[in-house]
Amino acid sequence: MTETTVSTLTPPRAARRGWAGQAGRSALPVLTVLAAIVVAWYLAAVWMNAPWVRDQAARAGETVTTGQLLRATMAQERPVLPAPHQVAAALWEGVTGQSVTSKRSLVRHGWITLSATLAGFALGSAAGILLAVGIVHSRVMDLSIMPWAVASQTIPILAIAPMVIVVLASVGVTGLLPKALISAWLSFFPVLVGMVKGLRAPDPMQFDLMRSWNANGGQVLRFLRFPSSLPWLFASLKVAIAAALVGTIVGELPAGATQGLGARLLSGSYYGQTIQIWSALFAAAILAAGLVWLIGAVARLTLRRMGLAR
Amino acid sequence: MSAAVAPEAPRSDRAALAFWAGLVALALLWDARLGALAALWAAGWLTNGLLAWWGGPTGRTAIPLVFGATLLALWEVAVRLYAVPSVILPAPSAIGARFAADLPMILSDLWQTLVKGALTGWLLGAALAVLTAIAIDRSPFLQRGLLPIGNFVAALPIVGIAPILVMWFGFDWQSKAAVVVVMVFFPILVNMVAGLAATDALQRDQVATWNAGYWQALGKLRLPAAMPFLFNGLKITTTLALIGAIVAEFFGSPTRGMGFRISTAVGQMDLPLVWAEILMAALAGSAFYAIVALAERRVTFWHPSQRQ
Amino acid sequence: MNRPEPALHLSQAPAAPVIEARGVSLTFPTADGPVHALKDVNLSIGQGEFVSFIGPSGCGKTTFLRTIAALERPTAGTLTVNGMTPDQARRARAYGYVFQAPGLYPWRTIAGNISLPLEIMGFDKADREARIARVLELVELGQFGSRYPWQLSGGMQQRASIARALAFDADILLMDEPFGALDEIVRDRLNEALLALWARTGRTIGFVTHSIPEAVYLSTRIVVMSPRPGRITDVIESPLPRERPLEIRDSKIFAELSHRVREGLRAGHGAGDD
Amino acid sequence: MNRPEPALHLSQAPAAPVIEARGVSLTFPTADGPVHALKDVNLSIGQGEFVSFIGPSGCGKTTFLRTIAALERPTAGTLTVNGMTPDQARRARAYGYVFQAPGLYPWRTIAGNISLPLEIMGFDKADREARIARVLELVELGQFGSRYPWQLSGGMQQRASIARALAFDADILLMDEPFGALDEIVRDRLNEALLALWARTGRTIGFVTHSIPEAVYLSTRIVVMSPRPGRITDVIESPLPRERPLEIRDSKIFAELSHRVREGLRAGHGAGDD
Amino acid sequence: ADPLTLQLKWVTQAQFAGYYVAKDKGFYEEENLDVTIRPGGPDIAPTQVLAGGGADVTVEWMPAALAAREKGLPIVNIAQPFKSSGMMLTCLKETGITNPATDFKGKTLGVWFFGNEYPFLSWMNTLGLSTDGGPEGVTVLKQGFNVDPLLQKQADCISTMTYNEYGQVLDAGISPEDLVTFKYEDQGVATLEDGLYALEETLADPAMADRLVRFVRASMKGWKYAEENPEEAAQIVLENDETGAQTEAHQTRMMEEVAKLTAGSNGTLDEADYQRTVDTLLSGGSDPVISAAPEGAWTHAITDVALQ
Ligand SMILES: Nc1ncnc2c1ncn2[C@@H]1O[C@H](COP(=O)(O)OP(=O)(O)OP(=O)(O)O)[C@@H](O)[C@H]1O
Ligand SMILES: Nc1ncnc2c1ncn2[C@@H]1O[C@H](COP(=O)(O)OP(=O)(O)OP(=O)(O)O)[C@@H](O)[C@H]1O
Ligand SMILES: Cc1ncc(C[n+]2csc(CCO)c2C)c(N)n1
Ligand SMILES: [Mg+2]
Ligand SMILES: [Mg+2]
Repeated sequence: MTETTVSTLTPPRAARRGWAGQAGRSALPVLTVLAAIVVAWYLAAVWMNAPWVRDQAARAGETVTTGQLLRATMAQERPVLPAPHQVAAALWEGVTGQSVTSKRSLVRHGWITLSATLAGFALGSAAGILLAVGIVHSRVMDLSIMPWAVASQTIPILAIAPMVIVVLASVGVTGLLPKALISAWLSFFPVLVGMVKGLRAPDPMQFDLMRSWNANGGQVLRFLRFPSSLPWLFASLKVAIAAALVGTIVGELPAGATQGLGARLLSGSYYGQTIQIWSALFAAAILAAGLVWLIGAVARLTLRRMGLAR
Repeated sequence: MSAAVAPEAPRSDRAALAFWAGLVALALLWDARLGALAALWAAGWLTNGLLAWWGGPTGRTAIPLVFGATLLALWEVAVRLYAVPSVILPAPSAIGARFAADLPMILSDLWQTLVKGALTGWLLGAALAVLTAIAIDRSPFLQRGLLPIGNFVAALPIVGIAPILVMWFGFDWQSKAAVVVVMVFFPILVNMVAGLAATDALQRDQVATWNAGYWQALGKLRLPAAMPFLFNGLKITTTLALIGAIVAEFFGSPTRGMGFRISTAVGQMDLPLVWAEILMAALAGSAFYAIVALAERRVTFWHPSQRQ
Repeated sequence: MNRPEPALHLSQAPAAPVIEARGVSLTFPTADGPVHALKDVNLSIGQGEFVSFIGPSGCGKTTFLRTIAALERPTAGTLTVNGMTPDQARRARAYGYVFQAPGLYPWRTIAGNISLPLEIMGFDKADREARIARVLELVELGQFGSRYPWQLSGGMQQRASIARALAFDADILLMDEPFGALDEIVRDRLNEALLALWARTGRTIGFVTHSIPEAVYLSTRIVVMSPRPGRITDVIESPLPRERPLEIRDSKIFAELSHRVREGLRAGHGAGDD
Repeated sequence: MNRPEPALHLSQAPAAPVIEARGVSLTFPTADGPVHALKDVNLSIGQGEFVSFIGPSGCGKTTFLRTIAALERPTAGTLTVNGMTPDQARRARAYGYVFQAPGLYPWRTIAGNISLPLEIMGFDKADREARIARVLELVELGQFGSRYPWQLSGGMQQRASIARALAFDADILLMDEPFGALDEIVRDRLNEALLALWARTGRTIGFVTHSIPEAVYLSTRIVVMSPRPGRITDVIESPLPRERPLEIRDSKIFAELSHRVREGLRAGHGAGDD
Repeated sequence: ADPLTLQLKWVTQAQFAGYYVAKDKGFYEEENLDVTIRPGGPDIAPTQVLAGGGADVTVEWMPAALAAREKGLPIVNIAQPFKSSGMMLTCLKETGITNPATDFKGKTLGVWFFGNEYPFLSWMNTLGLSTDGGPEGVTVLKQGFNVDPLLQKQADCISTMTYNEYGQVLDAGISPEDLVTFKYEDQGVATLEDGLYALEETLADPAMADRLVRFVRASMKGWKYAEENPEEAAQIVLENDETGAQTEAHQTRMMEEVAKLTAGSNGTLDEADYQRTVDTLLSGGSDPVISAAPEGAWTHAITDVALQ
């Protein structure tokens, strides 16, 4: 508890580095943590897959040596927990093993999911921002919308998604849009909550200044509320994009579960193909992490250009 | 805005009236049934406008109720006017009747899903996220190493992990809690990390001159300053936790719980029961959210957003 | 919306009342009982007057200025500004307000901060730039337009916030300890500049300061306040001419005025904590 | 961990150097070129000295204080505090720092704010309460302990922040314009209180002010600085005795000292913007 | 060509080979039909899709269809390509279960819900076992998508289809000798599976009825082709699988097993089978799946024309 603690001693200038520098500094820690996870994963894989190997051997009336056991747990066709290299191989195969237009290509499925995710995210965050703006400006909206927005999120989307899809299909809305709507449904809420908070976060004195200039609502929004809500907005957007992805995947199931990572996950589960589940899972998580990272990068860039990132 | 200055009277009253009247007229031209619905909506909205103007604590509580009543009336009337089959969308009256009739069962489902599954998972997930955020904050090494990977792991889609977690943790509420942990972890983590970074430079300089140890600076400065952000994450995840627990039951469960009941009832075309469960979920979820929001008011009373 | 320069009103004080407070009281409710920030304040300020407020810390100076600017509402009494309610006056953009703390927007440069009210009021770009350059020069921050607030020293931030309030031509200028964080020399220069501006444009100025010489040097009237409950204990008319060279501060009448203000202040300090 | 009262050092200035700056420079890189906030600053401050810093706005006074307190790191030169690096001294809890802005924590009451450093330093509850009561009395905020910062006027907030720095017994007290927002009367009282405290405890004090009389009244040495690049242009030793009644301000020697400081300040103002 | 939409009960697999073969081999085209096949999924209720107008005809199990009919959705069986039931309960031998009548007590059984639970519930009713847990009854788990509960020994028995899950259990390395299976067919509680259902209003429209006639004719041609050419049929299914997740070996085996179930049917609903199904569903003691024998739940009108 004696060493230096508070990071103020690193002056702002130290934080200002190029992207390359930042990536370089991140590589080692990321790799270290990654290595730790992979090791833990292998151990877990051995531990979780071993009973099956032992059972098999017992049924066949054989005994297995530790070496055999280890090897066997790493190479099952339907492991309880696939080993990292199995997932990596499946991912690699899914991405590069065939042309991107093939039904087996993870790139194709990923793209289908991604496009609906982005559409849903755009819809959802736009809706969230607009509603938040309305709520901070209108008491009627604040008092009437907010409780219902909360209630809307407690509706288990998976339960009504099929109905949504059915209803939309009956009015001729099919394809990407129904999925995007479900994903928007899940992603608007974090943005709404975060933005309501952010738009109300400026210091009272700053509002007083605006008042003394007789700025109208729109101006206060543009010049004060919006800029100072940005840290809130970006934190919310990160959550929202991950939620949008989940929404899309959820929406892909009742959409007939034909295409997209959600369908891959589902059919993988249905046929007990754990390796396929995990590779689809990782594809989705890589997508999500990439999207979150992208928003983080936009956030850093914006906040820095605004002189806020110090 | 200063607390002492009352909100401005709505200047746009007449404009709103004209707008809604126009909309109703337009809808009427299109289709009489649509016209009726539009009129209903306009009536509710304008009532709320008046209530908001008159203000007072009664108005405050009345507004969401009027809004909700408008929505429900709209729903009931629409279902009847357009003769929507009940296997597609039952009328609110049918849902209400079912809700009342099956309340004991619905409550036992609620206990299984919300209290055992969602609440446990939420508490665990929140604690885990806060601790991780602190670990990340504590160590620049972890910050660079763990955060990207944390993003990644925590962004695993629920539909993918739910079957796996059911396989690992069994069919009962434990696996639901595990799903909820994974679901709420990331939003809370993101907000908490942002919150821990949100102290202002002057305040950090002060604790530096007092040579506060890391944990002291954390406890006395950074955690309080992070509270508004933390609560942002907590609020968002109240509803996520409920969804997570319900959805996880789709992937394996004992024969009780809201998710179980909903999916079974959908399969049985028992849509009033589906919606009665959804109603319960909405009530419980809103109460959950309200409690967290209340705690937020208590804890972050000093924040500008709470003072206006 | 380019607003016309207000008409010049040279030395005709005290003219028609611009600000008129009658029995104004303001009470803040707090957890441990109400705080009487203002109690039965009566004051009438004429067009083109320069009124200073002086008084112990916490006596309600800021609160009174805020009330004039429609940032607080009196709990009793009436307050009119140009015959309107303060809020109407605010809507007519009657006020330029320099707050006690700089309150600069951290995401805007200094020039951007000064530009903000101008943008809000609809000045066109060329006009904005000319005004920004002029006021930055005035507060001696010419080369700092492109810096961010946190790159400036405390005094520089304060000057930037003064520049911001001077950039547009509000009829009523309310300044809450604007020169508190400045050294004597800059302060003198800015005092002179402010007097020149006042003489040129005939604006009405409400000015909070803790410096007795500053109050005497600048004002046509000095209002002395005392705390808990915040009220006016003395109003001192200054017989000094409108044209005031710095040397006037060595005059006998200046010393006398200063003495009277100091006495008032001292009395206020003695006054009872309710 | 209850820290012992530091030993009393009565009137033995200038003693062993507590703060020693040799060739200290500090440059801030900004988008439009580096800012030389400090350039080649040499200064040695002895145990128990009261050193005031005075200079135009933006000349580097705050920066220098921050550098002493290890909140900035010099880009050139060396700075030692009690023979240690500033950072080591900081860890030894050598500093009490009153910042230029109050910087109170909004989630704590005034008493809670004062209590904060005491909690961090491990004072026990009874001791904390006694100290809080004492310093609140000292800054005349006795009845405001239970208020929140936003319920206080500007000057009251500043006093609360002074109280916070005085509540524990740091060997080195760094004060950045602590009395800027206070009226003359309170200021005089606090000046006296500060002198009494200094005499009683023999602390070393670094004090930034814009008031020439205040600097002269309080200090054993006055450091005059000039801006861009920020550097020391004059160091004035005060021949005034350590015991200083308020009347000393009417003495001739006081006037002479003031004059010299004013000249230095004026010269600094003329000094070239690099 | 006349458009027609078919909603499947589950994802694309050899269970529905007949329809895919008919489409792929141009049998629908020959009948001047343009058939769209919509795969189902874990939370698609085919009857609901039918009600919502999302499809003209659907593949559904008779218990679910009759239950929906009792809920007021007027759906009618128009053809029955599956003669026998493929459902069974698969138990690990080590659990010691040999006789359902005596050995299920106190055991944990995995069951599919979502409208697929009716045959199981009826069976337990005839055995007189309560499904609420406890030593005298059985503990029911809502089984997810896969056979994990058996492999993980979370359940003593799980539901399997002869053509699908049973194979997966074998694939997982458990040999048939280690398993005990109870076919519903053998237990006398078999209910009709994959039939074709349409709404009464569709049947009332002569043009639509005509399309259905042509559809059933082509579909049955597809089924018979698939029975004779299981490998080719499996291949066709694979080509139609958009997820790209199915494997050839699995689908070929499924096709072979499915062929055994469709073997006895030319598409016409056998009244005796229907009656047995209704009896089974009605037999359920206190809580029967349907409360009264349905009227007009099936018609030969389509098959009579189609298959003459
Ligand atoms: N929002 C508030 N809630 C409660 N009390 C308040 C609030 N604002 C101000 N006060 C109280 O009102 C009184 C007057 O405050 P005000 O800010 O007007 O003082 P002031 O004369 O400007 O003092 P200073 O010279 O220190 O700035 C003070 O006692 C203060 O504590
Ligand atoms: N973080 C920073 N980045 C860039 N420039 C800075 C920064 N902090 C201070 N400066 C610059 O350094 C110079 C000295 O600032 P400092 O705050 O030390 O002045 P000061 O003497 O305390 O002035 P004042 O009396 O106005 O408080 C100023 O020109 C200021 O603009
Ligand atoms: C939620 C859920 N419901 C049913 C099945 C089982 N299932 C798969 S195919 C089929 C027959 C109809 O195609 C059945 C009953 C499951 N695995 N998951
Ligand atoms: Mg004030
Ligand atoms: Mg400074």
